[in-house]
Amino acid sequence: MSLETIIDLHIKNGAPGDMNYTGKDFSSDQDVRWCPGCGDYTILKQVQTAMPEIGVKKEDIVFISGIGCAARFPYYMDTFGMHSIHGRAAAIATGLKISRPELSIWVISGDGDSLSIGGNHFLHLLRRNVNVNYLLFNNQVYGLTKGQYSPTAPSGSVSKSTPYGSIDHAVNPLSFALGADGSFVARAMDRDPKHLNQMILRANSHRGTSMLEIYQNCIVFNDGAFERFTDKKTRPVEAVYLEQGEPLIFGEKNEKGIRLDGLVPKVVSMKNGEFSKDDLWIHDEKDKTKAYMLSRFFDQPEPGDENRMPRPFGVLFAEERFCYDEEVNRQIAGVVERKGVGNLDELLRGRETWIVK
Amino acid sequence: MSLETIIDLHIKNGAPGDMNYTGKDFSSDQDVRWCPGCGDYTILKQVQTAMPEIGVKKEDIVFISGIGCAARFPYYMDTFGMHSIHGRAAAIATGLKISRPELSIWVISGDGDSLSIGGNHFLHLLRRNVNVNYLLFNNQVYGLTKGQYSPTAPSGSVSKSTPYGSIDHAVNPLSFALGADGSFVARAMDRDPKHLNQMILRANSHRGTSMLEIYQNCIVFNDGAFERFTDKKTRPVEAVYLEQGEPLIFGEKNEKGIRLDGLVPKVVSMKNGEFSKDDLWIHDEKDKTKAYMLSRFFDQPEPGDENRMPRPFGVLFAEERFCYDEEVNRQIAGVVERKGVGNLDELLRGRETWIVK
Amino acid sequence: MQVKDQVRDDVTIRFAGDSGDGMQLTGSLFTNTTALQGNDIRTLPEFPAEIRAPIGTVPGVSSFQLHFGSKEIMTPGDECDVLVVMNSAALKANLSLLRKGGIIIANTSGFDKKNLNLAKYGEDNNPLENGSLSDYIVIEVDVTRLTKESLSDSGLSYKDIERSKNMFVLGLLYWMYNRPLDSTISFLNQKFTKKPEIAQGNIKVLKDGYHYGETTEVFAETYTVKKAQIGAGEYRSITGNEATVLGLVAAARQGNIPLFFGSYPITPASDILHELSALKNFGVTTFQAEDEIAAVSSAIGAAFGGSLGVTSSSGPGIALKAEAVGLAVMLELPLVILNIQRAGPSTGMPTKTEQSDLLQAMYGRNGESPVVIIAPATPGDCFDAAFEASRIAIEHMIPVYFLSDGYLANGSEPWKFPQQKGLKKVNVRFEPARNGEDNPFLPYARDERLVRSWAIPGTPGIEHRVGGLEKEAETGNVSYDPDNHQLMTNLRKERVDKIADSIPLQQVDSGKDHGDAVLVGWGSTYGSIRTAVRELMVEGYSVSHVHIKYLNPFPKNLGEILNNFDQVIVPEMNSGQLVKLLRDTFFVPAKGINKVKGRPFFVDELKQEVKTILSEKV
Amino acid sequence: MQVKDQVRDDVTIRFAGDSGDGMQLTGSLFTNTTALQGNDIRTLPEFPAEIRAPIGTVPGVSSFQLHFGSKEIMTPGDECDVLVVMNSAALKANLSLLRKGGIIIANTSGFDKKNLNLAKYGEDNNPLENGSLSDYIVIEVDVTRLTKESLSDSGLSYKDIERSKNMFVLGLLYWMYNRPLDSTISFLNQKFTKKPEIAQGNIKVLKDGYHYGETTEVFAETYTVKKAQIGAGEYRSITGNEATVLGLVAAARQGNIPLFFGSYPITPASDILHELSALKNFGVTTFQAEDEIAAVSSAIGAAFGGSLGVTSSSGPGIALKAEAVGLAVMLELPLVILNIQRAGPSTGMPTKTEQSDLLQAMYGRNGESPVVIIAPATPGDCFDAAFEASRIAIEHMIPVYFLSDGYLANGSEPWKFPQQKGLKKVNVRFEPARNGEDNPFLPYARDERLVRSWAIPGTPGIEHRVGGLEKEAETGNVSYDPDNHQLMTNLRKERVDKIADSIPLQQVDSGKDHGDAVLVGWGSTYGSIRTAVRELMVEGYSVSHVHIKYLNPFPKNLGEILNNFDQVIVPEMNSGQLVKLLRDTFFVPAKGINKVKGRPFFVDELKQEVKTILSEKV
Ligand SMILES: Cc1ncc(C[n+]2csc(CCOP(=O)(O)OP(=O)(O)O)c2C)c(N)n1
Ligand SMILES: Cc1ncc(C[n+]2csc(CCOP(=O)(O)OP(=O)(O)O)c2C)c(N)n1
Ligand code: SF4
Ligand code: SF4
Ligand SMILES: [Mg+2]
Ligand SMILES: [Mg+2]
Repeated sequence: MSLETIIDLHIKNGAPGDMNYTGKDFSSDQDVRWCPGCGDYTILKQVQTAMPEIGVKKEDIVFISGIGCAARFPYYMDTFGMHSIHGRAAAIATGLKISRPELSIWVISGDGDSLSIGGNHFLHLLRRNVNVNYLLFNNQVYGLTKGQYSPTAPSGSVSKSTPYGSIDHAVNPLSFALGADGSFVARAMDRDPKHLNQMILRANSHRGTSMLEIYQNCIVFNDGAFERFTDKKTRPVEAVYLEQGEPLIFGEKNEKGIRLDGLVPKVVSMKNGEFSKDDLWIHDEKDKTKAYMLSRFFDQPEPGDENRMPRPFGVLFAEERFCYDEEVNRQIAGVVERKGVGNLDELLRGRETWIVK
Repeated sequence: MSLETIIDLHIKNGAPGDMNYTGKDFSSDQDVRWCPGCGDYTILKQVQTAMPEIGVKKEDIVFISGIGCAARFPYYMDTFGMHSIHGRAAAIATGLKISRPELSIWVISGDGDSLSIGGNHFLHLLRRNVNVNYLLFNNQVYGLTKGQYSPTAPSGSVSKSTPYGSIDHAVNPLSFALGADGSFVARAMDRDPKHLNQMILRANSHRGTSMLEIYQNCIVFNDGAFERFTDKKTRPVEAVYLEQGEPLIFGEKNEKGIRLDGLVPKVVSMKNGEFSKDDLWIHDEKDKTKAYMLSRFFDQPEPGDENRMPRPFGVLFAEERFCYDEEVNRQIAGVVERKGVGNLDELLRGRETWIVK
Repeated sequence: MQVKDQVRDDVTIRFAGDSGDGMQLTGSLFTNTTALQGNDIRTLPEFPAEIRAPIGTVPGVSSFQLHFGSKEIMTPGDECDVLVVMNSAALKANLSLLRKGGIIIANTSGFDKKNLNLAKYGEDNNPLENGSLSDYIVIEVDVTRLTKESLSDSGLSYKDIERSKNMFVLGLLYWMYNRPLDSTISFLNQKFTKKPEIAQGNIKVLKDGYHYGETTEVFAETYTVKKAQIGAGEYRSITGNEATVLGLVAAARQGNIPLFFGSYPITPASDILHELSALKNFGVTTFQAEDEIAAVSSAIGAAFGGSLGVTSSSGPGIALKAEAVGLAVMLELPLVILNIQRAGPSTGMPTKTEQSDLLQAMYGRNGESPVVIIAPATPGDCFDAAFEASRIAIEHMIPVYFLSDGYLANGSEPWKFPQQKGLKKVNVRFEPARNGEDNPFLPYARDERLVRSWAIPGTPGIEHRVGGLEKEAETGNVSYDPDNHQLMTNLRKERVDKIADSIPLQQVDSGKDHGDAVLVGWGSTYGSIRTAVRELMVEGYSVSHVHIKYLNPFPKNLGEILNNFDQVIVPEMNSGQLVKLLRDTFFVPAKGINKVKGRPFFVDELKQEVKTILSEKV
Repeated sequence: MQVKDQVRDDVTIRFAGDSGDGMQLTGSLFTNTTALQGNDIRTLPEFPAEIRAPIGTVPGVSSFQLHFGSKEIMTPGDECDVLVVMNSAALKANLSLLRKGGIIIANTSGFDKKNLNLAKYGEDNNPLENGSLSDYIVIEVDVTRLTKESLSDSGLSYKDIERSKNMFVLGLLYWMYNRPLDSTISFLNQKFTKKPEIAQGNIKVLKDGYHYGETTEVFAETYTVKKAQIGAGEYRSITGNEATVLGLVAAARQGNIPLFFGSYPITPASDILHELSALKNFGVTTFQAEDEIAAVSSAIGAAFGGSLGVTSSSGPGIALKAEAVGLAVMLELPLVILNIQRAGPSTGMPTKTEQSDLLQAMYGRNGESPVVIIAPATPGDCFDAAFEASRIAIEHMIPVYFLSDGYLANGSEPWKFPQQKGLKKVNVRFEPARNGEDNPFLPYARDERLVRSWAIPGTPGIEHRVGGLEKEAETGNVSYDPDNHQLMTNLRKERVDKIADSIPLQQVDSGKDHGDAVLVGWGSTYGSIRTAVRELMVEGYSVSHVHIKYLNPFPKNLGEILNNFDQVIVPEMNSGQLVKLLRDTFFVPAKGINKVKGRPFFVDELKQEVKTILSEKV
């Protein structure tokens, strides 16, 4: 008793693709058309590099994007792809994933696409926990439309549409994702390709919506927005890498740490022997309260101040939870199990009929 | 040097309204058409009761709603009002507030209106901190369309559109609001009118977006959804009222409290003398981490279990922060100050001209 | 007194009462019994806009009209012959719909002071007493009291007793129209299997209502409506929304593909979501999305994956889908957009009917983005139209608008349901896998019908990318080439036009294929126009009726047909939309008859308007 | 060699190079100098779709075409006379736009192996060498090397030197066309006040380019284009988007109300947001919303509060606003929707032009929801059209669509700018405060133009509620009454129609008021149609040109005018939209000439098509 359709038959009939992929196998025949030097290139590279490792056949992978510079991504992947409309990739991916749960689906979206026009679908994707990977290319600007400030741009941003500086309070994408009950919330950056690669693989292996924010430099309209994290000189004091079960350590010589004083995170120094590793905040990606606190490590106080909080990179939060797509299909299977595959003629007859002679 | 328009002149010319209002003055001539017994009635009553206390002239008050049962609210208020379209009240209110910052604006919205179709505007209203009061009538169902489950409905909800039970993971409105950087996040219920009234007044006095979730009983399609909080018998164990600077105490005889064990909130009893008030979590509405933890006090463990977390009512979070509408107008005033009121003829001429004879 | 039995060709009854009075159920039960008796029948439920307006008020009135007969019945009737009113508000709201000389059956307890006040008659102004109803036959029955008496020994609660008073009315009407009680009795037994005492109570009241007619002397006449001459076969009763659901499910089945339904609730489309959500064992997945944009987008996503993507809405919700439908036009994927039209603009009058979204379906997107448009004519025809919409969407890889409306959605008719074996096959042609073929896969290569292939993820060797940017012919790559854009624009139009090759030619529904005037309709006006035309023909007018189901593309012979008439008259429940398309396409000086009142045409008003137009001409 | 100077009536030059080559600036500077010389001029910039496609590739080519003359110039020219190409990709992308016999000025360093490969010519296939350009006059100049030499002693960085090579070309062209350098020099000095060494470098290169022309022998001719006969007065150069901004600001000023602009960026509309955001001291508030729905909604909110609400977008963004525009129709508030059309459907070709959203503006909402539609004809006319759109929105309390397009938006023309004192007043009539008057305030009471009053919050005694549900006439209360719905539907239509009383009558733009054929256009096709018609008239054809600015309602006399011609021909950059409205409204068998290539009509192709139609007739 099943509901086998010609999709199933069709798919089964295809000879399976060769699985000895290299990154190059995922590069399509289309010329890549981002601005030279754009951070999108490294991200593309890392995604292509990660693909052979996820163990999925090429034909079972789909990249879906909205509109924006980032959203051109699918064209460059030699997989199935859809470059859809602005802000709606999450909704399209939801429909595809529910109806084809076996596919590996990757949503590619910019900060405007995800958090401006697409905020609603993004919220609902996250809370439903549809099992897709969501890569949010955050460059704090609208690239494709040539440089207006975006919802993640810090207030005061001078842009084409804010000649006197923006007065919007920026969206914090990770706080938002946690508030929306996202089950996997992580951050990476274009300029640390190794870490980015790890994060892509972690996102892939997480069951549920894996939301990975990637700081991406827009060299043309917002160059240097993340320089303090990507520049090897400032990175040690400005960034902290999260490792499950490990203390929060950073600094040029790993001499700094973060400690919880009650509910207040504080930067401490391990130089003068007052504090050691054992006193520090141990990262626990299952702790939602901690994750929420981490998501708010944002540019305070000013650079240079020794209490300045570093920006966390890595997996802030990960929890196992039902996935919407799995549950939908489980529910359907359950009904089929109980009631059998529906009989169309019975359905057409309905409950009550009469005969006219 | 100013930009006085005929709006200013027009408004100044009007004789000010009489300010000795009673609640009745806010009742319009329209018949109230909710189902008999609907929780919306009490909320209407409390809003009307609160109005005379806010010290604003009737003609300066505007109620804006989307679509839904709740959204009929403006018709019943003898103020200015707009019953707009589904999910867009926040955006409409933003436009009105920016352009008329002196008005007292109230957005009335249902759980579907706010968190389903309207999620994006709600997010952006909250993060921009537009100075409006947002009353979210949460009945965990789509009332007006006759009983489909809503995004706040607990999973498993059997409704017209989910005959086999819903499988959506519910949106947590207050976590969402905090994730969206809302500056005022509070909860009340229809069946505790006194507290509701206080909350309405608190919301009004907060500068910025005041988001007040109100549990509202839909007697027809979701009767009893909040009964454990509203029923005088179960309320003492199921609800905890938050008071700034006060410990989190609840229970039939106020014998229970909540204590922070590291980052983990625990229910403790003060009966056997092990814990006293001094050991408890002291409510601090300025602490965002605590607020976030409070927002997640949700039905765990099962009722009856003595560690069951009560649902918090009151102001979970309140912070002072720039309001978008004020800043917009401050920025405009600044430019006018610096540049003077623009000269249209100069603007029309532009920078470079030539004369043809 | 001897009760006379009269034979009637057709009768229209309207049940009206408070929302809580069970008028919809009463109407449905009468409908079922009547259909089982072999009459032809059409119904029109009317709901209040409020969920439950305060009891006893005019806004809270709910009503159900049914029209049955021994002749062909195509409308729920213009004015009614019998008006049942459970309270004074019901009378106030509905009196204008009763013909002069008609019968009012009034529940007198609904005319007490309280009710009179609530209905805004005023407590001293009882219409049953003040002589204002002298044009009608008024039959007063104290239904409330009689029901209570009937159940005084039953042990049922006050509430349960109150709730069964509609059964008294139903029994009474059954007696009046010589209907048997058995089907209603078995319905009640089934509905209340778990509460047999309630079943028994209801049945008792039903019978007492029947006997009340028999024994009291308030009625002078009973009526017999003989069996109608309807085609032999097995029938069921069906509403438009139900039939729509069946049409979709059947088409997906006939193509052996899954049906993915993404929707967001809205009146009067929600029932489609409700019904489909119960059909999980029919290859149906329903997704209640966060809004209409997500609803249509999810359907597009599913269509990309090989499902029939369907979305439904009404009014403002349809407007919101426009952008995504444009994407589907570019992607060339099977998508059905069900628009259960309601009265507009904006929020309009959600519970009322209208057919004012035709031009929106045709033109309501940015750029040149042609789609297919199909409209059902009757509740049962929703099955065929939904089936056809799905078939065309799948076989032609194209978005199809299905334009039903509130009147069809909730109205019902006897339906000679089809059997699966009689249904068309729906041909799905998935692009096959490739194993290292040399020639590259061309996602936008087309067959002779200009249809591209359905190349779904999971198929090795045909990985490709689609999107909303203009695509290069054949390769589907992004292209800004001017000539390519012209070519693709033309192709998108031509592939719609080509569908005309495979749809049925237009038939003349009633009347000759030439004459003084043809009434051209579409959608739910079918019954009214058909009846009007047939009556006009009997009166000697040279008129015909053409009803268009395929609105884009039009059937190939439509222009030819129209040219055979001196006048083209287009009745529509809008301010003139099809009429514009006809004028533009066929250069005919078509004239509109337009009604925008949230209500279907009355046959009489239609006939009057046609006569006026015909006389103007002379 | 003696250089001859030739007099030319008009010349079309196209500058093309990599996005980084500064072609837009070069074009603009040439334009300014030329305008200052008294020529009539039109320009057409073309941007690559990518922000910065890889250097040297065809997708990365940016170009700027300008057409100037001593006669009336109404288009940027069909084919160009001179094509400047900074690299081989620029040649590849633009060669088809050069007339046979035209001049190619090629920067030879852009034709090295690397560039030839990038342009996909292949490194051994240099078009400058392989004889493929034998139909043209090719002038090779090693601009890159010459610039470097020119600045070898300047101390400027490599990058700065590279960046000034466009000045060499500009200088060369100035010499060719006998233009003075002074305005460009003063521009450079101003632009680089803070970096005088760069200003000096650029000026040197400019002059060296000029002298290169003078001293080398590569050029056989120079050209003189005399002053044009354009109306006396003071002019500035203006693009369509700039003029739109000015029109809005001026209208709000003339009404003395604030302008609230809610928008979400999209090509090619974004510049309007950019420009307006800098005008904070003109009573302008700009709000970059989270999406198009919020953008239009915020504008509606502001309009409720007494501001002129304006929103702008293009393509898919306009589709998204449909639902909210329907609300504004119901609310009867002043709202202007700027649609800077681009090539569709869906995302389409965002950087290309089209006029395919007319029917969407007319019909793209649920229900019967008529709006006003106005379209500018030229960049400068965007001022008048935006002013009129705003004036009508305010004075008639109604949403108005303003349909510009990418071609108008970015194209420029000399504009005889108006003075404030010559502008119309815009009459704002706010409902006055009430002090306990007996008669209740009726928010939907109307004046003789069927306009309701603007009743803004803050006004004592007129508190009231509005909304998207059908409203009762006068009171504005929610109403489901059938007759009221008909009445309101009619009123909403009539109040649009009544606007025809106050707009100018339609003029015949060129030609007689009767004849064989009239070309009826709207929007940005103005220049091409006007030029074509004038040329056809000279050739002896009996044709005229009518250009419609007010598309809904049409001017009252339009039908009359059309009836005076045997043929009505409607050229449009779409598949036929205005033509449908004309056929439907006036029953004329209008014919379309349609081009959907993302590019304006060429005068010659238009003339050809008209001739074909006229000959068919005979
Ligand atoms: C409905 C719609 N609105 C607006 C646009 C214009 N638009 C395209 S991309 C974009 C924003 C891009 O920003 P982001 O998502 O951050 O991507 P980025 O270009 O920075 O990678 C906008 C506003 C559009 N294509 N469609
Ligand atoms: C664009 C649009 N989509 C859908 C609807 C139908 N609709 C009206 S109200 C509503 C949901 C109401 O739920 P909620 O906001 O929770 O309000 P409640 O009725 O429960 O107070 C829906 C789906 C609509 N009017 N407009
Ligand atoms: S504009 Fe910015 S984000 Fe877009 S491609 Fe260029 S550098 Fe990258
Ligand atoms: S349906 Fe529910 S929410 Fe709506 S009015 Fe009735 S009780 Fe209230
Ligand atoms: Mg971005
Ligand atoms: Mg609700």
